[in-house]
Amino acid sequence: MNYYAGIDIGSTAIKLVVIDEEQNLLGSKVAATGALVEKNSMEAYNDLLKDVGLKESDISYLTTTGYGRKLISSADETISEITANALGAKRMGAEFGTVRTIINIGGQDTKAISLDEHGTVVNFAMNDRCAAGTGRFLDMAARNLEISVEQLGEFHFNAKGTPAAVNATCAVFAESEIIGLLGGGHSREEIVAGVHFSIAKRTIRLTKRVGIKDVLYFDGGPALNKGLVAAIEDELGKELAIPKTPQVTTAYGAAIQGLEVHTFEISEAREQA
Amino acid sequence: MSSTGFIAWVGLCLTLVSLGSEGSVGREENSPLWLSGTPPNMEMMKQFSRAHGGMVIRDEERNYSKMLWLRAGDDLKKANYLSDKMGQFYLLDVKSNASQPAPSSADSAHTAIKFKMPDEGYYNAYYMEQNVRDGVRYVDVAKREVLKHNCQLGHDFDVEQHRPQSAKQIPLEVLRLRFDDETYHTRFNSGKNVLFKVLYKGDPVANAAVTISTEEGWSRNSKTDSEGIVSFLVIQDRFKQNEAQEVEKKQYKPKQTEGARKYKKEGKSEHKQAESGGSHGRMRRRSEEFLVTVQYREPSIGEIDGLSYEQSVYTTTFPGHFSPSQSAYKSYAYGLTFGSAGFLVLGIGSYMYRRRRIKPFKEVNLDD
Amino acid sequence: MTVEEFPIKQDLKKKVRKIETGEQRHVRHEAMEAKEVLNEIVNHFSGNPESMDYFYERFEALYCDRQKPHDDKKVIGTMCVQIPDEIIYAAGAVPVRMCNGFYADEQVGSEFMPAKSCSLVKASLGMLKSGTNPYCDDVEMIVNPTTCDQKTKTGSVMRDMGYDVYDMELPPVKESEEGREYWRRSVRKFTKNLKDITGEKVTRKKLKQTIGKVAKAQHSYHRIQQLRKAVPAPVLGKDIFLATNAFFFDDLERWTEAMDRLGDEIEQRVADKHNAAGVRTPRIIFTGSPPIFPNLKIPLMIEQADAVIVADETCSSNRLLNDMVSVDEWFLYDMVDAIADRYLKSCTCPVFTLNEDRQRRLVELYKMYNADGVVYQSFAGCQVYELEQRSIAKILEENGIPMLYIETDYSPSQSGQLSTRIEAFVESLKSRKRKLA
Amino acid sequence: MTKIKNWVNHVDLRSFRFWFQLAAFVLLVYGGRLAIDLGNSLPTFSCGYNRENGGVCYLLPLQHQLAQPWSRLFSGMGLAVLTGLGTFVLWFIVINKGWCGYICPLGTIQDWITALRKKMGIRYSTYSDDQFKKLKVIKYVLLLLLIFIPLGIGGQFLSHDLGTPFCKICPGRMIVPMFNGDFSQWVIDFASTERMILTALGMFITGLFLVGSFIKKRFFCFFCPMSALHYIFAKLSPFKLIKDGGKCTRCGDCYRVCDMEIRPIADDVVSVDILKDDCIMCLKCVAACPEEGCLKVNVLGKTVFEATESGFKKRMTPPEE
Repeated sequence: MNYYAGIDIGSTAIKLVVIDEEQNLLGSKVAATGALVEKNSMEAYNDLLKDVGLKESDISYLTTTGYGRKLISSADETISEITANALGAKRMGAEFGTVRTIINIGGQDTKAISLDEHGTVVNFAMNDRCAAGTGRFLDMAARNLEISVEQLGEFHFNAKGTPAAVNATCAVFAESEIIGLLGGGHSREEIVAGVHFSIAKRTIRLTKRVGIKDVLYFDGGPALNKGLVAAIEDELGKELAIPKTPQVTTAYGAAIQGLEVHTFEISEAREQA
Repeated sequence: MSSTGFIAWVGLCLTLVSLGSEGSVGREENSPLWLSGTPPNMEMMKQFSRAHGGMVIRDEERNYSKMLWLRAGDDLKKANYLSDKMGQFYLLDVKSNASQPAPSSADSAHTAIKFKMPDEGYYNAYYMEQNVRDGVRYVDVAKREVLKHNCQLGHDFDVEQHRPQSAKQIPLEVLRLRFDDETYHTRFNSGKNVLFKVLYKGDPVANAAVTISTEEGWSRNSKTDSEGIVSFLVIQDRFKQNEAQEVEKKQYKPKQTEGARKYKKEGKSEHKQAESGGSHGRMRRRSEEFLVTVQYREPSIGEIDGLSYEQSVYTTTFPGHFSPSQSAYKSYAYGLTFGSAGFLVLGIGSYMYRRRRIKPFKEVNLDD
Repeated sequence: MTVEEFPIKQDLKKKVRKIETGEQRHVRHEAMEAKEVLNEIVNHFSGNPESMDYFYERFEALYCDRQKPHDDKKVIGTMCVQIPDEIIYAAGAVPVRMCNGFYADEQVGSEFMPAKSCSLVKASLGMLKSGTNPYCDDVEMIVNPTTCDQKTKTGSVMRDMGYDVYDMELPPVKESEEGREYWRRSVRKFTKNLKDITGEKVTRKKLKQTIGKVAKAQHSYHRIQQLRKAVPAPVLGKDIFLATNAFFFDDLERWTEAMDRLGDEIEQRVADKHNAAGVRTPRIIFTGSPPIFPNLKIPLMIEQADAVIVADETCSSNRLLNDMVSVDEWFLYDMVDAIADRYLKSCTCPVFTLNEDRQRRLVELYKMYNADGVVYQSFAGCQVYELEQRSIAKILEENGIPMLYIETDYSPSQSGQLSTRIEAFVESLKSRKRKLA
Repeated sequence: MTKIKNWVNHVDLRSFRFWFQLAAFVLLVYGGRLAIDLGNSLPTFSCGYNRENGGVCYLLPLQHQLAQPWSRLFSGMGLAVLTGLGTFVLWFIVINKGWCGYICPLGTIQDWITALRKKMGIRYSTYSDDQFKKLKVIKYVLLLLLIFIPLGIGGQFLSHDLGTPFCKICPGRMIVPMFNGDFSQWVIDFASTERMILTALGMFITGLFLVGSFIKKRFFCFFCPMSALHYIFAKLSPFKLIKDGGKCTRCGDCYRVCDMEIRPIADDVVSVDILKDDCIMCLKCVAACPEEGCLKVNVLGKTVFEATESGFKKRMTPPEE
């Protein structure tokens, strides 16, 4: 039995996945990125291997993705997170139907990817330089409102009045704007809902650039935020497909890529032999 | 004057006019006498058939006879047919044998001459009469050249053999000089220069007044040069439109049945005819009569029939046909004028346009 | 000034250090930038064509060693691709394209332009302001066509800097007869007015000669273009970008010779079935805002991400050299009009109202060069390219051609995100290719 | 095969055309002397007034035939008209409008006048777009007139003196026979008002023709009713001028060399069959097109001559002095 590992090194978190050759998810892990990317990654990698009971030598192919993909010297292969995300979503989203569109909100970027019926990337869009509407923005908002990120969903559904209009979607300016809104008599719930809706609008605008078709798959850390999911669904008028472990889709895709490349190499070697 | 008398008078006038228009009787004073080949009425016309040189009478043996009528008047269409016989007919046949035929009895109402034309070539018919009025002797000569030609006998036209002839009896004679390239089929097309020579008693006359006039009333005066020669450019009086069309409609007989292929040959031969003046045209050509009149005065003293005179005035006429063909009257000069006009118009136009274009910018004009 | 003169080399014995002047600092910045990009072009790729050395050296000489490209001739600066080189050559001067790609210059230029304006315009202005570019001193006149708003307006800024600026009027509509006539007048006027600057009249004979010379240069470029159609790709796009960039300032005949040598080498490579990239490397058509040395960021990223640029549709390369003048009768009028037509009618610059030509051109390039995708670069603030992006994307999509739209500027940052996009695009092209195979 | 193709695509069209035109000129203008007769349905201005021609321009017999009395025209003669037209079409489709660019004696003469102007260093004139659009209608008007005037004559509405009206005003009648030393057409015919006007107009137009073709390339072809007649049948010809709009960069090189100033050749990127009514199919555009395979000549769907980059290079690079 061959095993494959995928590491997705994002700006905020490192996500790791181990799969077998049937693409079954054996285990996954999320760790903070930090500054010593390679060290942190390898520690988390070893932890995960221990959890699933494998040795490093059992892994046939280690594939890395994400911004830090080139920082891991022991990686067999690197792929971009968009391709990885698509591969992962195709597999993980299979239970919802054929995934044709992916929304991925990460720590510092938002991506929209459209796939064809075979799961190949047809088009994608990313937010431009600023971190507006990304996970980082949610972090900032939660911190300013003195709640935890996990509580955001709860606050969203508890909002009684109209959601506050949050205009500046810039992560840097969020602080001052939220203070302004609090001063204007808005409750925290309203502000949270407002933040969610503003991110939702922004995300949908981005997604429309690649086109919205069939199953709309939503992953990345913020997909765990039920409030945000609800906001996007309300804005879009369409249900989203959320995987059980939305954070690790990309790492999962990276592992699948490793599996495919490895299989291809084996068959090629066989042909040559 | 009573009204009955007036009506009678008008009636008389009308009768006279109608008689005149039928063409018979008298001759106005000083109107030229000339010999015409056109029968005076349609009844007569039926006896004639077409041949080279005009209408002829053809008998059973295919012998040609020609008949000429004596007419008087400048207007060649309406000139009166004369019926009095004051003068004498003369005839010169092809071989210059002279005779003095009597007036023909074929048309008793008019003065006419009829003669047989056995040989190929030019016959010259003359009529001459003289009278004295107010001490002046008037000698009037009418001459006509008649060509006999039968295409079946060949086309060898010898200019020498057919050179113009003159009769000894005729004091003032007009000769039409032959063209260098003359054939039996040569026509006097408009645009050609026709030369006439005037002889008085066999010698060329310088400075004789010669007039040419045509059916349509065009005329031109000229004087002979030192050799007695005068030249006229045969001009085409403009046809009356209807008449031209009548001719076309009546006589236009297209022969093409083989379709397009034939057209080309037609086009070409037509062109060649225009060049050579041949008569094998697809259409019969229109022809018009012209009349050359020469006058010559000479002081001479004598007496005729008891009337004495101190001066003689000789008048000789020479009629003929000329052909306004398709290429009836073409002018190179005008052609070149129009051509150069086009040349200049566009040349100057484009020069001006180009000059104007050198100027930087021309505003767009709006029509208001 | 050469690198040796930089005060950075301290005289250790005397233990004194002169502080750089602004100009020296700017020169150093430019040299650093140029050196870095040249390094990347030369050293990060293996198997560079040998005849590219000429071009590498040309750039190094110009930006690091500050050698003037033209000593003896008058230099006429041009701001856009629409200024006819032939006429300037015929007037006895040398055209030098003032479009610039230095980040250091862009920083200087930001002073004169709004924050959200195009990097290229800012950098060009910055170059003129700092005046450190080796050919800036000699520029007799800058010909500034009225292309996009930003370029049009920079005319006055350049005038304020003390340059002699000639505004050449370009119509915004190129399809109409009025537009054609308008531009012809502009070109005719320019031909006439050039004499005042250069002192040499454009004559029939001279213009004919220079048309021939420029045509020769174009032919050698075209030859390489034809060779680039070969599969596998015999040469990388970054090299061609660099070579065509040298056309901006290099001596025409020397450049042509160098291109001929490069052509010979590429021809040999095609015969040898040499592969400049990988076996499954996607072939890319590059379009949009022009990559101008040293801002070859995006082309380099593309080729580092294992794709190869086989053709481009930019005014620094293909649009600059593609269309040639044909003349029926070698008279001044005919030649000038022919030149005017060539620079207007075939121009696919997005400033014109319609961009149908550019759409067709891209589709055709895609087919002709057996490409797999299109990368569309737009400088942030370049409204016309940003605007056209949609219509181009639509046409390409209709034709089933994948396109990556990248908004970028001259800043060296943001490369992390850019490379992710480019790599993802290249990967998607690869998987598409695999599937098609 | 590739070699031949290559050779064709690199041909020096200018001199090829010159010699071809010269040969065609001799054949048609002096052919009669050599006992050559190609009939009288030729789709080119081989003037019937030229006595030595090697074949006759179709317009002359056409006008003749149509002037038949109607009773004749609409019975047996009609068949002859159709036969003539059929022959004309058969001749025409062989090389399509190439008749104008390569064979027409009047066209060749214009090219020679152009060459003379070139020698003298005088530039040519052009029409503006506006003028072009207005003027191009003239040839259709002439075509209609040359059909309806003879019909009017046949129906006895018009005078016979208006027969072959176009030939009367066609400068070919004056100019082509001239090459056989025949100047007999350089006249005004005073036989009737109609003739006088037509022949005067003809001479005037001859004057225009001579100046016009001196300053404007192929001046007369623009007004040529034969060209209009050609265009009616152009689609039937297997000889086609094809444009691949996708490859076109609209650089206008083809328009620049076009003697007929046909703008769509450069601007139209939609039409495949790019032959326009004014085209004389001289193929200069194909020779001047720098885009590989953008313009080409197809015969029965097979490309015989096409634009190539190397061909352009060979033909269009100015000779170094």
